[in-house]
Amino acid sequence: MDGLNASEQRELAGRMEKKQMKEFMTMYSNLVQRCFDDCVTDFSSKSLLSREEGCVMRCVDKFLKGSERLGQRFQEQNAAMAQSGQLPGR
Amino acid sequence: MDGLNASEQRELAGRMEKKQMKEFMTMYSNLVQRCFDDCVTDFSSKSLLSREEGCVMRCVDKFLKGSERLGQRFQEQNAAMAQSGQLPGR
Amino acid sequence: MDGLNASEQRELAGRMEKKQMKEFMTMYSNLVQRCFDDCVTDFSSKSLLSREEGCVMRCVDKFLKGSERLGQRFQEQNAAMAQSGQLPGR
Amino acid sequence: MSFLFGGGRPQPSSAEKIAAAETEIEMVSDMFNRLVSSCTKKCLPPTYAEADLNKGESVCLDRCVSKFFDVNVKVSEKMQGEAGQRQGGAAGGGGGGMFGM
Amino acid sequence: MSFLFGGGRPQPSSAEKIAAAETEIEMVSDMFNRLVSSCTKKCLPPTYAEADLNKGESVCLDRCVSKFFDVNVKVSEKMQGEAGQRQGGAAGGGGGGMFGM
Amino acid sequence: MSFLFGGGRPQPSSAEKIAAAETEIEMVSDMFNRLVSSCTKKCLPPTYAEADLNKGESVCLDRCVSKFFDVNVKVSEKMQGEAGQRQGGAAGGGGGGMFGM
Repeated sequence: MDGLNASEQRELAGRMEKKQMKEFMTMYSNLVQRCFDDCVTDFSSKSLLSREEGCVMRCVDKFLKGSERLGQRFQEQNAAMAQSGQLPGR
Repeated sequence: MDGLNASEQRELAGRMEKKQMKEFMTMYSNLVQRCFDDCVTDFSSKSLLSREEGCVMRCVDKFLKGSERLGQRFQEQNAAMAQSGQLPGR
Repeated sequence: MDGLNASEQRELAGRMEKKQMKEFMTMYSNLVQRCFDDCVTDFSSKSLLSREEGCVMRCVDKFLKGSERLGQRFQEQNAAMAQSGQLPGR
Repeated sequence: MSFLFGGGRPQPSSAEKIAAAETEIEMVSDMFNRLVSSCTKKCLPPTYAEADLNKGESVCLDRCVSKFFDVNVKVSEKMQGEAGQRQGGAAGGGGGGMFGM
Repeated sequence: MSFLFGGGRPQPSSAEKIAAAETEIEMVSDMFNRLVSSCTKKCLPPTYAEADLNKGESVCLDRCVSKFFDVNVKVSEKMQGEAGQRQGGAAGGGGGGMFGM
Repeated sequence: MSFLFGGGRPQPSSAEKIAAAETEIEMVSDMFNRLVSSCTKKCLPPTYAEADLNKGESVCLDRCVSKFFDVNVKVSEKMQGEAGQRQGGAAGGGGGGMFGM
């Protein structure tokens, strides 16, 4: 990305904003589906059981914390790899 | 969507048409893959066995009916949620 | 696709180039995820075990060969179906 | 799903309004696709002994939609709560990491 | 997969023809990706004892493509039949619901 | 993931450079999404007995990222090696088939 001049970077940033919104949406939907799939298994009632609700809340917490941790490690590794030049970049 | 004027709604409708085509394609492909995965498990022959074909036909029927029912409930819930204002919209 | 004139075909080819790049990316990512999921199951160490690495290498080989074979059969079937006119095209 | 687009921005342009409506439709459509995937897996056994939905399957699908919406609401409330908390100062331990990508 | 685009519209414009060709290519490509996913799961055991495809795996892949096409044809015929029936008046019980989203 | 875009083309235009940067960001983002999916499945048991990550889960996630990168590097090296070999003449038995679609 470092080969871009200021105006090109602005153009790219504009496009990225829309993508980030979408990215966030995907993450949100993944979270809903994942916690639903793992926590809701009883269809003898119409509303969430309290144990299902508790499971969903912990699932969201754990998943967000896990994603945050993965994001940190991912960026560290990405940076390390770019620096080491182990794999020739641009 | 209710904040749009007539010309904006036309513009949106145009874009939506393309998306709906794609949406239909995705649904169709999902259906093929789902029924294939669930019904075809024997690879000792090159052509569909009659029991596999029967399974695929019932699978398509059941899946379409299920999707239709889910679509109805989904729209009811969506409408109810929008009305109740339980979750503040725009 | 045969209803297009030369200029339309050029336009289409241009768009396809971008899509092919993306298609390749998706295939590559699928390959990484598939072989990771199937081969890496031990998290008592930070680096790949040699048996995991061996598994990944064979997985990549087998998956590429499998995809190539599937691609050949897919094209043959597609061509046969178009010719037979079993399913009326355009 | 419109509750996800918290309000307050002044006077959006035509293009912005259309884009927002488009995003909302995509979001609802994505949610519906996921609901179909999850609920058919949970309620329709993969043996397909009969072509019609039986009573048990129908009831299961109805309840599945209801519970899926409940989970959606819970997750949305939780995330808005955390976002508010973080803006308010006392940033909780988790969350947020995945959005800064 | 061109059979999915039933004909009859008069004189499409250049842009429309290109868009249709693009959609068709995307559709074929999506189908191929799904076929790869399904057939490798069904035919290649996840242990990867050897790098080469053995005889059994190769034959399984070939038959898998053949059966995948068969299913595709069956599903397509069934849905076209139902669409026709519905247009003709006697709308069958199922189907269609998911397209009106 | 920038190593995937082997260099050598002379003087790309602005639009090309932006498109390339966009593709790179999409690629990294896609990889991260897959990593999240795989590593949370491998390291977080779906019972969610507690809201916090415990020690074992945290360590597992860290190692999972490390191993995921290792696999990525191995696969990339292998595919570049094969591409080189093929260009050099002695086209190996496998590979390549999926890109010609």
